[in-house]
Amino acid sequence: MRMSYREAVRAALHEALVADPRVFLMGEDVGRYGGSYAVSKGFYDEFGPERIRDAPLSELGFVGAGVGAALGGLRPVVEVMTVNFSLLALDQIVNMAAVYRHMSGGQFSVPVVIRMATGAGRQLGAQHSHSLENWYAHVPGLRVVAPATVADARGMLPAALAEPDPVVIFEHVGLYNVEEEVGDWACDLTHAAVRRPGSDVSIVTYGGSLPKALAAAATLASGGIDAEVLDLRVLRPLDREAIAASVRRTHRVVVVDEGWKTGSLAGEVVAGLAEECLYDLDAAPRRVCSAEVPIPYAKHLEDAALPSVDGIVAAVREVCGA
Amino acid sequence: MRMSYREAVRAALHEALVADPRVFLMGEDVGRYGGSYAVSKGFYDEFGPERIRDAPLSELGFVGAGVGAALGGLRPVVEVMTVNFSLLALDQIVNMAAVYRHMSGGQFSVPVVIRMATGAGRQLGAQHSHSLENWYAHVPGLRVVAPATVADARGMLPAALAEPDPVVIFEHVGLYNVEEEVGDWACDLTHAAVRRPGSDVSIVTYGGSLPKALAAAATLASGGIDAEVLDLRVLRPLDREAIAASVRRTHRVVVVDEGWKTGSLAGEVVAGLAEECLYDLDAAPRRVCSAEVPIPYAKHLEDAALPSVDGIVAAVREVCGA
Amino acid sequence: MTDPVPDAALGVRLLTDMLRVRRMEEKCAELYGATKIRGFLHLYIGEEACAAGVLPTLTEADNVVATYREHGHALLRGIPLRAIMAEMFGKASGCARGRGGSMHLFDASRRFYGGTAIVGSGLPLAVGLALADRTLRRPAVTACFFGDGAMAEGAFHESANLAALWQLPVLFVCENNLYAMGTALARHQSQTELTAKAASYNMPVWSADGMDVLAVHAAASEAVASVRDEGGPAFLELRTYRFRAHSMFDPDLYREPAEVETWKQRDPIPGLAARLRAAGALDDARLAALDAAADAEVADAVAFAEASDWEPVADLLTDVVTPASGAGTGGAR
Amino acid sequence: MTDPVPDAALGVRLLTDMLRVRRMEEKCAELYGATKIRGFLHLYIGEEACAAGVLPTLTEADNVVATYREHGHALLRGIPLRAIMAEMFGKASGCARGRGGSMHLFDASRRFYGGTAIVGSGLPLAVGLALADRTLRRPAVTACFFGDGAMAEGAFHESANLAALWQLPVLFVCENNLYAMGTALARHQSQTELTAKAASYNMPVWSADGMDVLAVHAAASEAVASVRDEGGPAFLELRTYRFRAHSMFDPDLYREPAEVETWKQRDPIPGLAARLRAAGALDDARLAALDAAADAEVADAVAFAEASDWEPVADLLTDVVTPASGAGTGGAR
Ligand SMILES: Cc1ncc(C[n+]2csc(CCOP(=O)(O)OP(=O)(O)O)c2C)c(N)n1
Ligand SMILES: Cc1ncc(C[n+]2csc(CCOP(=O)(O)OP(=O)(O)O)c2C)c(N)n1
Ligand SMILES: [Mg+2]
Ligand SMILES: [Mg+2]
Repeated sequence: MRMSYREAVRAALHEALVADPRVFLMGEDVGRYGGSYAVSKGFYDEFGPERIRDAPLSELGFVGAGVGAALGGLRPVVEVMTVNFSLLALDQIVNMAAVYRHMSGGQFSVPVVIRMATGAGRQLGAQHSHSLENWYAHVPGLRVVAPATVADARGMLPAALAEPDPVVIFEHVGLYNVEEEVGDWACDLTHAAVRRPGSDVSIVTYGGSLPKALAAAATLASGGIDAEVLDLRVLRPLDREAIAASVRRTHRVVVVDEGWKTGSLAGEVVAGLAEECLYDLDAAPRRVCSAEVPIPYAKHLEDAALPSVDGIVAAVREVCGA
Repeated sequence: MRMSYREAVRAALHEALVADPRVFLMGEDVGRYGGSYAVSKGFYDEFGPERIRDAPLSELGFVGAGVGAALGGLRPVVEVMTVNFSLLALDQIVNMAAVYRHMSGGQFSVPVVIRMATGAGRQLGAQHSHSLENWYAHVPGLRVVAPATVADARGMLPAALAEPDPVVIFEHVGLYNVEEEVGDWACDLTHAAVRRPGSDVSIVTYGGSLPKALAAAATLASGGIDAEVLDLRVLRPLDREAIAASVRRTHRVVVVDEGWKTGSLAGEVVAGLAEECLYDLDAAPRRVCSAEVPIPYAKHLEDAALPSVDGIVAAVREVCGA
Repeated sequence: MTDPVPDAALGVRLLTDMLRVRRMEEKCAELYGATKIRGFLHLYIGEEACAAGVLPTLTEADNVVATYREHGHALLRGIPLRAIMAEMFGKASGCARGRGGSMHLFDASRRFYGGTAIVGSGLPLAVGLALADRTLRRPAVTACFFGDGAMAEGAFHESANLAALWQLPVLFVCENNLYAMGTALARHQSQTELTAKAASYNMPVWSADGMDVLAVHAAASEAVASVRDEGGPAFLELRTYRFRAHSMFDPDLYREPAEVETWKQRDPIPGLAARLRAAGALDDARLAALDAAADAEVADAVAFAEASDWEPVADLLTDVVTPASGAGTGGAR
Repeated sequence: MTDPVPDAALGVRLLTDMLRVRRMEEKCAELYGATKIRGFLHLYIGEEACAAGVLPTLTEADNVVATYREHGHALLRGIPLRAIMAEMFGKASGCARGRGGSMHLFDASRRFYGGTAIVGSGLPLAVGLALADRTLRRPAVTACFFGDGAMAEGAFHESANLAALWQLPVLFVCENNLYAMGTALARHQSQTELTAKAASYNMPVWSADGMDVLAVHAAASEAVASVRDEGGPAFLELRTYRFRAHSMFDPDLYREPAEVETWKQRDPIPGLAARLRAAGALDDARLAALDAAADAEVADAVAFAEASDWEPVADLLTDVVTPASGAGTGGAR
């Protein structure tokens, strides 16, 4: 079935709301407005204000309420409109949701799902364009996932709701309109996925950068370089085996990540490879990340700041000595 | 002159307050209480409530007020009691202080200094033991420093106050009572420093892990391994040249970082080396980081979770094939 | 709407201000359709009396902090329309070099501190600006504009407490347009009398009809005087309404068309025009002239923006930090 | 302090509760000196009437959320002193397996949700617990304890608004001990009448003398009844005082010794004992017996904690996540 990423998230939410009365969606403008990315349009009328709960502008408060509601037996899906606003809610995510189980000696699980839009590319400027995935991936106690395909957008939410622990889902703003054929979308939240097998080089990426990586691989193929594209899918815990396995096949790696380079998840991937597969590497790894700058509004500057297909192609050519 | 780390921070603050009427200290309990780490004891009586400004429990509010005061022409030193509470203030640091200059087309500088205690080791448990340095080091627009010696505790604050841009200073809670001889403390906020020259392996570290790294180097020396200890000092922008230069000399590296391993600053250091010095490495790099767990209260568990001298020694032996 | 106009000259000036903002934004909407302006665009149409009534009560030494719905505030604070329009085009001649766009207009020389797009984030900043003025014994007021939605944020609470506790010269201006995006006031605030909320911090409060620029001006004058004279903060609620959707992405499904219509009847521009006519201070010719001038100003700005250059990509990284920073040595400041 | 005691049996019970908490904490202070307890230790001594008065008004189905100054709440909610003491020793038999320590006492079976050490962080959690009860149609109340200092945090504002807006069954209990660490109330709140602040969210408020456990009990009973009957939140201020320093690291230089002494005159324990004596409900023998029982309970707990084992280091990573998580496949829940 062909559907868009937006429809996939929507279908997943809808199914969960129908199937389980403990599931509810809470966030700013998820209800009457229909969701800032139109994901939950119509849900308010269908499920009512208790299941589709519009929250005031109070990120710390309603994310924390989601944590409490999970402790109280519900299955909250908390929508933080974008990762940029999640900075206001980090205390409840990191100091409460993530630590609660361990700190209490294992007495409680916190089955809260926190969804947020992430990424740049829509000319929204310095305060609305963050990719802070690595901040979240750094925190024990959280599971962090980034659906990059329509199938994963469909499958990851139910999988997250089946988790007993907090799951953070990053939906890249550039993906909502992507349409793909979706067959069996059932999935786990543990494994990375090879999206394009290849033998010359591994392009490791996730989220909104996957389409760019695939486009780069296509371009490279016509130039005689057969790139494997590995989609991390799960940013914490990382599927280090899959990353290593790919690089052990290809011996070369480029990591693409929309986060700023320094301190990025791409850095973690490269570091893990240096630790585990140093002697498998036939060339120094390369990272294609965002320039280290607050993302500017003007289109040409924003484009220059973000990872691009050309930039990926150039980096791959470099590691392949081509 | 022999002094403690606490006295050094205190002397630096005192000097700045005396020298520049625009400088003021603001934070929770910096005044009447004397500072939660006793850094500003007596300042309230000496400088009065306007220069030593006790703030309500409002991290977002008073850190943002520090940003505004800097824009308004003051030189605020904002004390966030510990990094753990800074999660409440991140929005003002990341979405305002860090981006303000670039986003405004270069019209404004934001000369705010934000000090915070960081780290574990005092049995304070899961909510009071974070090392989130890499979160901050990830953000363009911030300068991030971690004084690890008494001299740097003395010198980095005036250097930070001389900066036109936001500077975040991480003071490790385990260092306040360290005493050292301090000569010329004048310093820059750009360079890493070799704290112990060595030829067999580089131990790269920062902040509260420096004493552990030096202790490990001493142990290793008696076992015939001559370790160089490089103190990063400045976590953003990283002194990548110094890191590479050290590793080009020693050809082996262990990075010690109290942050959780995945997504750590140590990962960034290793990634940078893999990119720049792959062929200089004679062994796979190793990271000694905190276990991926909320830091527990019980002493034996906390000790097991944090980087230890023994752990560093073992990692170095491993990379040296000893 | 034929209350007498106490000060006809002021009335004409404020009408002119509102018209300039209105014409500018109508053009912005058009330019958005033409993809000349991109990103988020939040129109102020319907709410012009708020900025137009408050800003003339400030001096050049005062500070202004606004939100992402700040075109009107920027223009009436004195930023040339050329610089505003160029900014929205993303051009280097824009008031933030094209890096900010619609949500991030800045002008240091006019003490216009943005243009900030995280709801509530301007509030702590305003407290800090006022703290600097107080400390440096400058008799300035910091006016901080924000919406009804922002009052639910912790940032409002902490900032109101700090300003009242420390008696700082902040004028908190809540543009209560009854909605935070699609969420109506009563669905986001347990206490919908926002002045009651503000008063609980122990600061004086004012409330005015935000569709009547003269009423806004009068209340703002009192509130600003209070801040200037007493030194402490004041809170001013302006009851207003946006005629357009929240942003260009908003299908506006959450408001009854009849409600929007009712408020449009209270459009601050024709309302004041009628009163000025009744007072004999305005006639068709004068109004047409004002309109024409506003249109000309907009046309000029658009031409300027069109003709302006883009910032070179090579400059992408400039001003992430202040030039030549990082070299400072301690002890030798 | 010789007001009549309306219900002598209740009085004796509450006296017993307060004594148990007092004796426990006096021992904690001693054990801290002996380095058996480490980390932060925040004593409740002087404030016992707050927990002792409020907790008996709750049922087993209700939830309790507390702060880092929560030994008393934990004990009076029913967590065995053995488990509390072992937790402070860091032993595996502790109520959080020794991982939490003094600031993080938990007991799922007693619906005691911590023990949280970020000021204000329990408030949103309480809102969520109440939301779950409301949604699942469980008639429970969530009592959330916090300090005067916490009321300056944005978390308070957002939580109060959410609870009042959504009419959730939260009892907000502010233990106003007049200080946030070293900062006196008037130096951290622009409005020192905390009930006025709370009332601005449109919720009913109560205030009681936190040194009089019967007054606390009476006010809490009313407030809990209001939450249970009306469904919406209520706010209860308890005016109290801590006799000791903020934590074991605090030199306590910011309070006048005379002020501390004055409050000590109002110690809730001897105060109530005198009233019970006057009412003929207590005599020396009975009091001695209560004291001895409290001491015995403490001694037993200390012996238990001493004798308990440490959690094996090999278990360090268990329960970071729930066992067997991560395997779930979508579609097959
Ligand atoms: C912290 C934060 N949360 C959410 C948003 C998304 N958002 C932008 S404007 C807005 C509504 C704000 O309403 P209000 O404060 O009343 O201002 P108005 O737009 O009505 O002028 C929302 C939810 C944001 N920009 N920042
Ligand atoms: C968010 C946060 N900021 C600062 C601290 C440090 N701190 C711990 S307790 C405390 C004072 C809290 O005062 P109050 O809420 O009145 O509670 P009390 O300790 O008086 O019971 C402070 C500043 C903290 N734990 N969390
Ligand atoms: Mg609004
Ligand atoms: Mg207190």
